[in-house]
Amino acid sequence: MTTRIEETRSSTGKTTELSEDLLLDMYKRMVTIRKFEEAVHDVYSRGVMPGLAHLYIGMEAVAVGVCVTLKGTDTITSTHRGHGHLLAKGGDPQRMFAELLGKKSGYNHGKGGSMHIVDMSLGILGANGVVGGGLGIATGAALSAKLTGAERVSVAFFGDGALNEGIYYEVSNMAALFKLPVIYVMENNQYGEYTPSNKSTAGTGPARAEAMGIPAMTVDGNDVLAVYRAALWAAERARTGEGPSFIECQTYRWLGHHMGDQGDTYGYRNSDEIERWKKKGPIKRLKAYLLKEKDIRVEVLEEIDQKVQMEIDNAVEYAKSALQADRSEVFQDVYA
Amino acid sequence: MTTRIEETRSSTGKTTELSEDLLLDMYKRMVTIRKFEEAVHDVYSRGVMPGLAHLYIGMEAVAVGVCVTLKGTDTITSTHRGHGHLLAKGGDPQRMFAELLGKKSGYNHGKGGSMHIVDMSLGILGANGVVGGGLGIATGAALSAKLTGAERVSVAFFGDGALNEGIYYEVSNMAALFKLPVIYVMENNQYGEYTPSNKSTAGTGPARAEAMGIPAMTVDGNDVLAVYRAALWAAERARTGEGPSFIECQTYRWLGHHMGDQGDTYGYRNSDEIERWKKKGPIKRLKAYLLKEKDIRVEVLEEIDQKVQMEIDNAVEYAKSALQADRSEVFQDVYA
Amino acid sequence: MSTHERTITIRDAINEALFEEMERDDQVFLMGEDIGVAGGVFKVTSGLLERYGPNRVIDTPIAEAGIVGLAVGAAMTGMHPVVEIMFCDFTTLASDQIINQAAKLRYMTGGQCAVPLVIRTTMGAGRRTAAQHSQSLHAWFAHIPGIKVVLPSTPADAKGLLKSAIRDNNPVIFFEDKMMYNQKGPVPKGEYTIPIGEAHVYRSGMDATVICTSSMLYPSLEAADRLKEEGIHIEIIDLRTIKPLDERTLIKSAQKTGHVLVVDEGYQSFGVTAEIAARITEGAFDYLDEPVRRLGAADVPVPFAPALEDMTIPSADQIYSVIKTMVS
Amino acid sequence: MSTHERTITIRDAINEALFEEMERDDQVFLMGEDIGVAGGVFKVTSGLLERYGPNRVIDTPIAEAGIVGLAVGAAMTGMHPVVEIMFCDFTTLASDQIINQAAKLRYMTGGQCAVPLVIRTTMGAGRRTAAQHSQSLHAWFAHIPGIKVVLPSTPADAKGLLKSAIRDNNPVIFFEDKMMYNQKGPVPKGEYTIPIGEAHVYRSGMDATVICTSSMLYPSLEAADRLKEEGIHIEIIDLRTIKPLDERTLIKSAQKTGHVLVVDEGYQSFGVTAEIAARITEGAFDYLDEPVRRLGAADVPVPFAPALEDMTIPSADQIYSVIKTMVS
Ligand SMILES: Cc1ncc(C[n+]2csc(CCOP(=O)(O)OP(=O)(O)O)c2C)c(N)n1
Ligand SMILES: Cc1ncc(C[n+]2csc(CCOP(=O)(O)OP(=O)(O)O)c2C)c(N)n1
Ligand SMILES: [Mg+2]
Ligand SMILES: [Mg+2]
Repeated sequence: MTTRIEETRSSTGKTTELSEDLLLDMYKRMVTIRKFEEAVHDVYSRGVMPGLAHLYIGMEAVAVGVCVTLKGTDTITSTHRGHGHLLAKGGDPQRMFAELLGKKSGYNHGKGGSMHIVDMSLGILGANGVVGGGLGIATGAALSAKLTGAERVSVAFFGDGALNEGIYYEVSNMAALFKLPVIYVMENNQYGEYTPSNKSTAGTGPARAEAMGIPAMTVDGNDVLAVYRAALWAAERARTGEGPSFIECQTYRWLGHHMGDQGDTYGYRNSDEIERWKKKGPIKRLKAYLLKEKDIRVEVLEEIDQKVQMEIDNAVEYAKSALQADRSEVFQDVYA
Repeated sequence: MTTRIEETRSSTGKTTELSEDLLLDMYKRMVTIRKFEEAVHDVYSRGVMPGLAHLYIGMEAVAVGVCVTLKGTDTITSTHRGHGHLLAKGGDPQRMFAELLGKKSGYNHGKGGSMHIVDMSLGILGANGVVGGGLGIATGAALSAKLTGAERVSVAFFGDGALNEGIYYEVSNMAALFKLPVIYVMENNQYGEYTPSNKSTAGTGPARAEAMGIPAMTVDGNDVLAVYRAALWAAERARTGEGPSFIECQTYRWLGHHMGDQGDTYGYRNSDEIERWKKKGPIKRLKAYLLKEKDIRVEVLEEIDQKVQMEIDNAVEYAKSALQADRSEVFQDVYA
Repeated sequence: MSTHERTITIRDAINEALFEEMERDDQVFLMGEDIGVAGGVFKVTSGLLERYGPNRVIDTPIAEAGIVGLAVGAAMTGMHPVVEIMFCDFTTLASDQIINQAAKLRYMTGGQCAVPLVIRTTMGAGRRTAAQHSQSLHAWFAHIPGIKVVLPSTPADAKGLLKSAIRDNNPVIFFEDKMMYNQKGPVPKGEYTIPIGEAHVYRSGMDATVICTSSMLYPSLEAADRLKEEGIHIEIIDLRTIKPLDERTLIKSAQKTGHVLVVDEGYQSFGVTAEIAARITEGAFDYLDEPVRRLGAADVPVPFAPALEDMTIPSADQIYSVIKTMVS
Repeated sequence: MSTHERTITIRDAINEALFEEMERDDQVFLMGEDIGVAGGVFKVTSGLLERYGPNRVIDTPIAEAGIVGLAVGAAMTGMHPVVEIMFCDFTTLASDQIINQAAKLRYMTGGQCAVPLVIRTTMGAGRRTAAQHSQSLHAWFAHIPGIKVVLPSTPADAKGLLKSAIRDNNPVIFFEDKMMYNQKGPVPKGEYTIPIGEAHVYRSGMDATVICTSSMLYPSLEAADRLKEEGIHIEIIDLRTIKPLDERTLIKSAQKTGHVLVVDEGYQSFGVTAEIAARITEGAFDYLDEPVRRLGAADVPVPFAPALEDMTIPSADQIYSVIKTMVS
């Protein structure tokens, strides 16, 4: 069942069925993530943003390829590297940025920050600071969909590092046993922090999933259309009661593990490797496809770029000038 | 790599290479376990034994088939259903039984009871009350063998139920990555407590192991020679630096999950099934083989039976008349 | 309380609460190891699978973190899971899920979600099952903001508190003493709940206060009976809930009697008795004739041998003697 | 202490201790996430992989339970593992291994084995990393018999205590405050250790006692400095170890000053401050002019926004004000 990466890598050529609207929507979401993260980079570098920030740059195709297949009622769980998933699922850049700056009008009233943003109304069950922390929640959301008969799909995004936490195994076993409508999307960006995936993982994610009877696929995670098709396949399985699926997306993070280690003094990868992956960048790739294969005019894309840039600039401005988190709320919402 | 159970089931026919001594040793160890457990059953039923007792009757071939391949310095970790493993590795029935009765001369001075017996001098790193609790310890013992260059094999016995605890996955991944000399022996006795293995496990143990690059095998766990050969293969791999192996042994527990539920009021299995498995009992089977294929006289076996019975009777007597755990020790050995 | 009472066991009282709450609310479902077909290893969940089917009474693999993980996700998305973790010793396998996810999600998200989840688990020694099956780890969870900790001692309280826990919109961990399942007591017939967070003045007295949790009520009563014969009248307060803690009731009693003993079956050091002693001391310092005394389990892993195990659990004898030295 | 002292950071002091102990004893090895090639996310283990190679400085997968599990097995069979769990929030993933295996094995087996294992982990808020990366869960482990709990506050103590921990034959959990790694202080040049279980009277005074743990030493000192200017002399005791607890030193000081404040960064309720208050009250009741006061972290998940987070951690201001109300 595992599709080797080679097979899907060239798949962009065969996707005549996708509407221009959808393709442009994907493009826009990817650019939104990119520009949001660039803004985070900028603001963080000026020392204005507290805490940690793990950027998603280079991995945009994964979140977008998956989320465009989802409905508003479908749910996702994200990771410490969550901005991309949240934006792809429709998260509001203003409220997100406000949260990153610890503001009262942030999604979480400033109590969560980058690693904990939630938007229940959009089915965003949260970024998570615990590696693997979203896996239980996503599988549980799938359980509740099954129990209530809701035709809802639940997606768990998680990293190649998270694959080695026991929780994945415990919950995916139950997902398989109970045929839960969940999609495990493994973002293999080649490293968990500073450790290469092949030093932390014996075997592969897809093989592990298949060993539990969960159909699995590896796709080129920088090819948004390949991700999209895999997600469609998995979502269809989920919606028709066939149970969980597993998608490994091969991708790469361009920047450091988090904003605090941009210099890459950790000696775990070299600039050649980074450059090679940048050449295969997901946005560049979709853009080329749209221009060459779909005959979309470059102005259309530029207009999107500009609109998105404005939206993000506004979000940053909004966030910067928003009120600080409200001290009177500090003891609120510990209990419901 | 997975050997289907059918292939190994008839394997007893081909084992002309085993010495009579070894075969009789296996027989004796299996009978020792059987009679020990019968004694536990008896004593427990009279209300003399405190706490829980999980009996190994019906599964003797697993512990013995594996342990006869091990040296004194090799280590094992056991489970809540540990008496069989301990005896197979050379545990002293007297000190074991004394421990079961909470006596001062018990292995653990009465502080551990059935689920915690240890004999460090025999490489018995302990029964364990936590399902899956021995997996980390066994893998860690293998790590220390590797780090010190000791040519030591570490065996983890665990149940089909334990397979679903995340810890198995975490430690076996490391065993595969670090090529540790550990053997995972999964005792598939068809149930974890009252839940059939196929209701708790998606896929199979061997498939899960292989997904991590750990060679795996399923054998008829009631055929001590099949278990023995599998263990030899795995121990050889361990000793030559090839890393971990996985052996699933298909077997059955004849009695209740523990002594407290002998009536089987839990409605999870029927007496037909139990009878079918009893017919395939491991001791009966080895005995038939020894008599028919190896031309061993029945008197030889009967003599073993009697000797063992005496030894166990002595152990029970010894334990019964031994001094109670010493109250003055209650606060000792919390810290070294 | 209703005037119609029956005498039933704690096991049955909990079972009734589960039946009633599952009947009342479709969102309530059960998950755990062997709770369905087998009816639970302590037989607390019997009959529920037959009545509500396998979608609402879910037998799971042995995977404590996974079980609680699924329950958190289900709770966030509208369900009300009631999970059983067979022994509280094994909540340690799920403690990340309990304290980093369930307890914190509401706060971390600025109140955007709730995690209405009940974890039923067992506590207590005395079963001769040694160190890994005999702990009382309620102090751990009481330390964590965002979770409520309930530990009833009577059938009536067990039923009423469990019903409240299931209706609560927060994660609640509900400790059942494994030696108490056969404990009988009067239970009202009709529908009733008992609010979480109210201690129960089980018996009033002027000479000293004994504050106890869970099964420690029974040795406390025994000691009190003996003391009564000697003319010493003990006030007994059964905490029932340790988070939130009904500080007011405790302080009031301490102010009245001036002598307080706290009895709990968790390890004494850094356990529940310390917090209670500290709160009472803070609230009633000038009324206390002596420091608040504490009796927890001995600071040793619970030993197997009966004679040893009994030495580690607070007993009626010990309670009796401590009170004697206090009031004399 | 040696007369030859240098001024180095806590980070470097710990790094030195690791170097020296690995040099001294072949059985000592390190395991953890990104401790090798990367030198640790807090850069505490830098240089060790280069020096001792990948067999003794082991980069592991992200699998906290597995890491500690392997360490327990290695410790039982003759090695002395020093494990790093990046944030103590994630010790919850390994807590079964820590408390049900490591802490209990010696006792359960009647003394047949030892588990000489050190778990280094980080505690403390202030880094603006919100509720799942900012906890101080030392109270959990202090509650469990069979494990020792160490939490140094100065470079010299960090080095000397870590060396002792590595030489100890028991499981020791060693908490490093993540905001303190750059804290500098004098450290003796030669070989030395500091015994586990001895509190340190950091500064003596007659008017009141402040008992603090880990980084809480620094706001305590700051408050004491301000109070000194007003003629109020505070005794400051840095616990350094909470299990075993150096009760005698605490009680002695309480008897002397009659006013005690305990400051700790764990959640206040059911935390470390309660046990210390209870022990002191038990040991010095008649000398106390008022109840032992406590300042722990607020009973809320640690919030992200700096202004909010700062409200939840005990501060020099708070310490100052509490002492003022106490001594006036
Ligand atoms: C349980 C747990 N252990 C360790 C960490 C520290 N940590 C944060 S991110 C990370 C690496 C995660 O790697 P991966 O899953 O591949 O995600 P990526 O960062 O590559 O997106 C680690 C170890 C954590 N947050 N949670
Ligand atoms: C972590 C944990 N969860 C639950 C239990 C309760 N329990 C004891 S034995 C058992 C079943 C184990 O099944 P399996 O691993 O198949 O071993 P078997 O009893 O069949 O030999 C369970 C659930 C436990 N001891 N530890
Ligand atoms: Mg990664
Ligand atoms: Mg089994």
